[in-house]
Amino acid sequence: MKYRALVTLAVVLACVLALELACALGWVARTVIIPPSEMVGSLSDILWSGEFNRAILLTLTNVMISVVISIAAGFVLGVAIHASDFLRRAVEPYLASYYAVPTFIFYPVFIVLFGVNSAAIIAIAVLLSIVAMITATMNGLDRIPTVLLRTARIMRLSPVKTALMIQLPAAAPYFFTGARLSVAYSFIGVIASEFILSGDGLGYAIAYAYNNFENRQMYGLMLLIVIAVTLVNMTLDRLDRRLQSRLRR
Amino acid sequence: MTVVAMASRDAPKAAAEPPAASLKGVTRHYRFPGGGKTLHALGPIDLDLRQGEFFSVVGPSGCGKSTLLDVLAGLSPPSDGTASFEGKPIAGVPDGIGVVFQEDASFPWLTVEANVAFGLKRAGIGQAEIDRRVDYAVGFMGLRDFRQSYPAQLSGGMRQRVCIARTLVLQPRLILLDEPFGALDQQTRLIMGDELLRLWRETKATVLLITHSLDEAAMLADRVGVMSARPGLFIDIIETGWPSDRDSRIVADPRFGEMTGRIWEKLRAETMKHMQTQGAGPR
Amino acid sequence: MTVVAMASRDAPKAAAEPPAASLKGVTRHYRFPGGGKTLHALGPIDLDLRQGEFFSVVGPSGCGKSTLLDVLAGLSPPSDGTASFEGKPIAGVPDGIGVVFQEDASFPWLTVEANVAFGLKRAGIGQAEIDRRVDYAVGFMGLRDFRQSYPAQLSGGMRQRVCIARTLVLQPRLILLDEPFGALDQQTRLIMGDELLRLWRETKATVLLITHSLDEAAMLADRVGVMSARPGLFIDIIETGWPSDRDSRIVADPRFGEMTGRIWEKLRAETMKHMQTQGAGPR
Amino acid sequence: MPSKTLPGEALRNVVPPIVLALVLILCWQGLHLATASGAISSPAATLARLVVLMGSGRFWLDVVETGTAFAWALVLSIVLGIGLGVVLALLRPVGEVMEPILVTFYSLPKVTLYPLVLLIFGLGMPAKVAFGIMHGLVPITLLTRNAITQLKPVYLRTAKVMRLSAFEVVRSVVLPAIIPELVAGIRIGFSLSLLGVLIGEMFASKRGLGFTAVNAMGLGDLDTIMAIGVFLALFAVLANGGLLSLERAIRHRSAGR
Amino acid sequence: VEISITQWGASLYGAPVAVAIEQGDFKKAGIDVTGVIGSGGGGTSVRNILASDVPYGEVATAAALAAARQGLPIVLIHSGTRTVAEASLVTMPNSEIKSLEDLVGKKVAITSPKSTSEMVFLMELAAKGIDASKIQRIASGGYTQGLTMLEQGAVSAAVLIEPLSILRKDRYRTVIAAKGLLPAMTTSVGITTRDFAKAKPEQLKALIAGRRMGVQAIYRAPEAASDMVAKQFNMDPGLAKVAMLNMIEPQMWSEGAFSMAELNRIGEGLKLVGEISALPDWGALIDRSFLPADLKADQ
Ligand SMILES: Nc1ncnc2c1ncn2[C@@H]1O[C@H](COP(=O)(O)OP(=O)(O)OP(=O)(O)O)[C@@H](O)[C@H]1O
Ligand SMILES: Nc1ncnc2c1ncn2[C@@H]1O[C@H](COP(=O)(O)OP(=O)(O)OP(=O)(O)O)[C@@H](O)[C@H]1O
Ligand SMILES: [Mg+2]
Ligand SMILES: [Mg+2]
Repeated sequence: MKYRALVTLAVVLACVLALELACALGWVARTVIIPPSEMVGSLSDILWSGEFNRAILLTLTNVMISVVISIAAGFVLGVAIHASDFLRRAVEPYLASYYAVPTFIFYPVFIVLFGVNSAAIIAIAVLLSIVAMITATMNGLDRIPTVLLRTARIMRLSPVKTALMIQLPAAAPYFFTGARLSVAYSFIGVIASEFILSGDGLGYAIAYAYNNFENRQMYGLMLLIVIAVTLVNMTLDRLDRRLQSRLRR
Repeated sequence: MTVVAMASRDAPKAAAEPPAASLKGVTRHYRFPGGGKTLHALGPIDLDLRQGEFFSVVGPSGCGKSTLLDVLAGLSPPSDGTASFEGKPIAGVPDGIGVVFQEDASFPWLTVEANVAFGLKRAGIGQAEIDRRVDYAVGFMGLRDFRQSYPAQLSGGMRQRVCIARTLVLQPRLILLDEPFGALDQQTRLIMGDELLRLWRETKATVLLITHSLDEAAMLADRVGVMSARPGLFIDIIETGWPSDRDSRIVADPRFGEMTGRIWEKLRAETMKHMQTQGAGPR
Repeated sequence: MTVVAMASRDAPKAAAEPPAASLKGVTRHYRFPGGGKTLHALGPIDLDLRQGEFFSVVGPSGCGKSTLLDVLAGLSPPSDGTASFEGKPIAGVPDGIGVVFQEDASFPWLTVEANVAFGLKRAGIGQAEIDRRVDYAVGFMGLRDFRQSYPAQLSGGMRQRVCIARTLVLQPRLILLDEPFGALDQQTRLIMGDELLRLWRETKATVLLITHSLDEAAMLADRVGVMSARPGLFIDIIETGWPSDRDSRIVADPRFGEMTGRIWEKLRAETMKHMQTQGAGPR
Repeated sequence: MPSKTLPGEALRNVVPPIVLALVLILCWQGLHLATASGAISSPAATLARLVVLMGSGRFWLDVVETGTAFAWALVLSIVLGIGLGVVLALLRPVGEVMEPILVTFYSLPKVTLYPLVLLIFGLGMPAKVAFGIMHGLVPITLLTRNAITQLKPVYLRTAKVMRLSAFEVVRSVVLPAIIPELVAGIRIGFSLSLLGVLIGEMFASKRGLGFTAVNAMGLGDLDTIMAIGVFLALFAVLANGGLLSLERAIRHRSAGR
Repeated sequence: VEISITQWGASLYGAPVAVAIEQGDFKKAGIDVTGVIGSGGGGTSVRNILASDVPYGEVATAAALAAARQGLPIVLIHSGTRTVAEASLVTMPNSEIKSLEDLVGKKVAITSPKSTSEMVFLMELAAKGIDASKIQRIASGGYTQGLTMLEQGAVSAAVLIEPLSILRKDRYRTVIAAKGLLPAMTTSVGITTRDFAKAKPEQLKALIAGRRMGVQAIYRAPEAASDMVAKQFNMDPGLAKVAMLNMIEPQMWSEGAFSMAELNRIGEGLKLVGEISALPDWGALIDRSFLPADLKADQ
């Protein structure tokens, strides 16, 4: 387990080194990609100067709000859809094809609804991430072994107690998987919207740097996002695995 | 005071005494979703479970054994006829009944200890009493070293013992077991059977055991009910006449072979009949 | 010409004849990934399988029965000692060996017919010959009405019969069966046992059957090998002395009870020993 | 074996989604009425716009442009994804090392990498296809690998006992065994590579639905935006519905217990 | 060949090219322009050009300067458009804002920081002598987003640009238009790479000549030209006509000759938004060798 993680790390490092070398030898043009060492330098400049602190904070806040909304609403919707056979049959065909439609193009609609501020961005991110939570919630509830519900009946638990003491913990690992995906999609939603649509946040900062040929800054910011997402993802992944292993029978 | 002492009531009664549970003309039909067709799964069944007896049920797969257990546990109402427990008609799950299901029903998010204590906590019993009962049951089921383990860390047989312990601590007066050792190999089953007998002797509860294993049925029970293929009916109910301090060593007894032979004779025709129709099974 | 006729060779031989397969001082260690520790799973085993005999193996769970089968099938090499089949050392899977595994190995994406024909197609046998052999095997296994069905539409027992048929059509001279009826209830197992006996009598192949069921071992085999807890060793090999035209009715024979009693006696201590260590099992 | 679907059963599957669609359209109309000066186009106006669009040759040029990029992206995602998935599954250690990298890549906001893609591939079709593949390839690879690693070992042991060659094992056991998972993977890859292509078009392109949508956004032309949205949604739902029922049919047939 | 024009189809920068394609002027000049790649503008256009087989295109001057500053190997080979007349500032019809002065202490929506919209707004303020620090500029992300903010009352006025402002002219009232207020300045330029300039001077000359014919055709027959633009841009003909006619008077399209005065004006504007700190060294950036002889001189 540990060993494998080390090998993975080594592979990543080897790729980075190869890129560094390719840049140093001039195999790739500096206008295309800058050496990783410079990306790191740029990143540390960005962090030290505090120039982007506001953008970073804004983006993180938006991601967090989106995560909270999509997890909470996704859970409630998932439970509701699970409870009704009709709703379920109604929703399933759409869930399957949901991601094919680029939510971004409805941005003008959202700014009409929510105004030109973070709310519209958050709405897009929520739209993107809530589906993962709904699906995971339904999946989790589906997979509660019926024998556990029968056991609850034998113990004469009330429906509320059954929900809290049996259904919730039994499906919790699946809920967590959904929550984890929601976090990933919230990141994607917020940063992509900023990149494409807004005049603010980290996504915009990258787009701006790109437009103004500030490759150094652009790659510094990209590195920041890659590192942040990787860290968050790895942490949640580890928790996720731990939870899932409990279910393994 | 131990669980045993608390649970113990009078010794097994003669047939004249009121039965622990009783089924009269019970049938069960399943309705298929959509179509109006129904499946006649069980009955009509007439059966009295005597106070404190060990009754086992064998029958071909799909003959309605689990359905019978559902009716007794109050999990599903009979389509026809009446079911009663301790003289009162069964509507909903009655108090005093414990069930161990065929599938592993241990809660994977709780430790062994917490699993066993789960029902007691719900019943609002004091902590000291809970501790005592859990302690006893965990020890009795040979799980003492695994109190803090989670089910995922146990073998299938140990998880099934957790479920038995969880049922046991509630001191049910009627214990229903649906093929509880299905996941185990035969040798381990026989040993678990010994533990079950010991348990039964100590608690004096009435036990109904559903099993696929003829040895198990013949070795453990006071009476063995042999069911026909679906719709399940009792085609024979055999009194074993074993002493109550029996254990798995009686498999070596020649009378034991005779007994299984007799049950097998009854079942053979039924199973053959059943196998010809089992192609496109319901699951 | 039927499968039977093609597969039939001379009648079972005396022990003096060269053995069908033979193990000499075979052991098997598993290496844990990462650490340098190894697990001694099996042996040392010395065993000669006589030409045409029906040999069954019982032993506590995890004692190395499947490991033994793997060595015989050439799926994994012994750590020590030598294994040979028909006089030649086993390296890789030898020709002429058929295996039926414990788990359901029918291919769910193929019909019954296509499943049975699978191995034949790969072996490059002509279509007419394939049709004939499949036809025979499907009929023999009682699957004629389900030729076009997919495994999902069959019961567990029927799927296992598909696997047996798929092995059978390749006309192996040594058939290895690893708990082939594990998924079935005991009644169905006994009936499947009858079919297995019929098959063995007709093909005259050498059969090694691993089973958890003492009845099955005692009823089917010419010799029963009883294994110890891990590392598995043969603690006893019992000659049953049954006639070759036996069937499941011998379970009613008093000598049968005696036989199972004797095996059970041997196994009881082993199983008890094993249960104490089975907590955090490898799977 | 496709089970005979009773008319009642078919209705039960078709009616609810349609009812939901109608409810959504009603909500949409409600929003239209509620927002000042109809800032959100009404369903009727959107439909009218869609009809006009579909009557214009230009629109179909866009569709063909997007469709071509999408087809390339999808085919390459599927072929490369399955190939890579098989390799990563069969070379177990390599797969285990690569998996976390792929998972992380999957959860990256890939638009941030768009500048890099443009810088490498230049503009137009190759960049769009590359962007589609960046979205679609990884899920297919991961699902394929997962399906193979979770394949029951007994299938491979059976193949071994029958003395099949490695190629034969992949061809006649591994691939048929994972077909249901493959279809599921393709379904997700389908959605994501379409998304990738459209996002790609939104940046730099002269044609394509993504470009037209972004153009309409610049002009604040909500009718067109909604019309394109509806068109894409219809396409996605229908195509996915087809794949979904294919997947169900396969799973139904081969649901190994 | 394919060339790149910033804001193709969305704004009139590309009108000469559209007309030239329609009339076959490029073929006459000896080059076959088969397609035009549009883009959102700014750096994307420059990158698009760098990534093309025929690296030629017309981009915003600011983008060209930014690219050159970052060391990208580009040269300016002709001037493109020379006005910001299409820009305006609008408010709601019932608003109290009547002039730029009324905006002091209020909020105004621009598209994004350092954008052309901000530059034009600041230049307008400078022309009127208003202290820019007294008006809060809000980045909305785009023109339509700005309008939405305006309608929702989040800002008191919003920048706008043609043809959008023509489409929406009934819904908003113009506070001030750049047309007539701000002088001519070089807003877009034709660029290529230094390598291509060495390798294929003939193609560049042909491109410039073709485009010049398009410009001349526009001024000769504006209405006919607008129909051609509408066709190429996939734009409503009526809208194209109004937009094109609006730009005849400020002489939006240059035939290609550079004007130091107009270049320096845009330089000052960029200084105003903080995009650059000193006027660029135009001499090092411009290569006049592809211009026809009569346009080589500074105008
Ligand atoms: N909920 C249900 N709806 C429809 N049919 C059912 C349902 N539950 C069980 N059946 C059918 O009723 C019959 C009896 O089922 P039951 O589970 O009681 O059999 P069983 O004897 O317990 O079988 P096994 O030995 O395999 O556990 C079977 O044919 C089964 O298919
Ligand atoms: N690939 C392996 N790596 C490590 N240990 C293994 C492996 N396969 C089996 N073992 C271990 O070797 C021992 C013998 O395993 P084997 O499967 O042969 O037992 P068995 O007698 O067939 O058990 P069962 O009756 O449960 O099928 C077990 O303790 C098992 O955990
Ligand atoms: Mg049952
Ligand atoms: Mg085994």
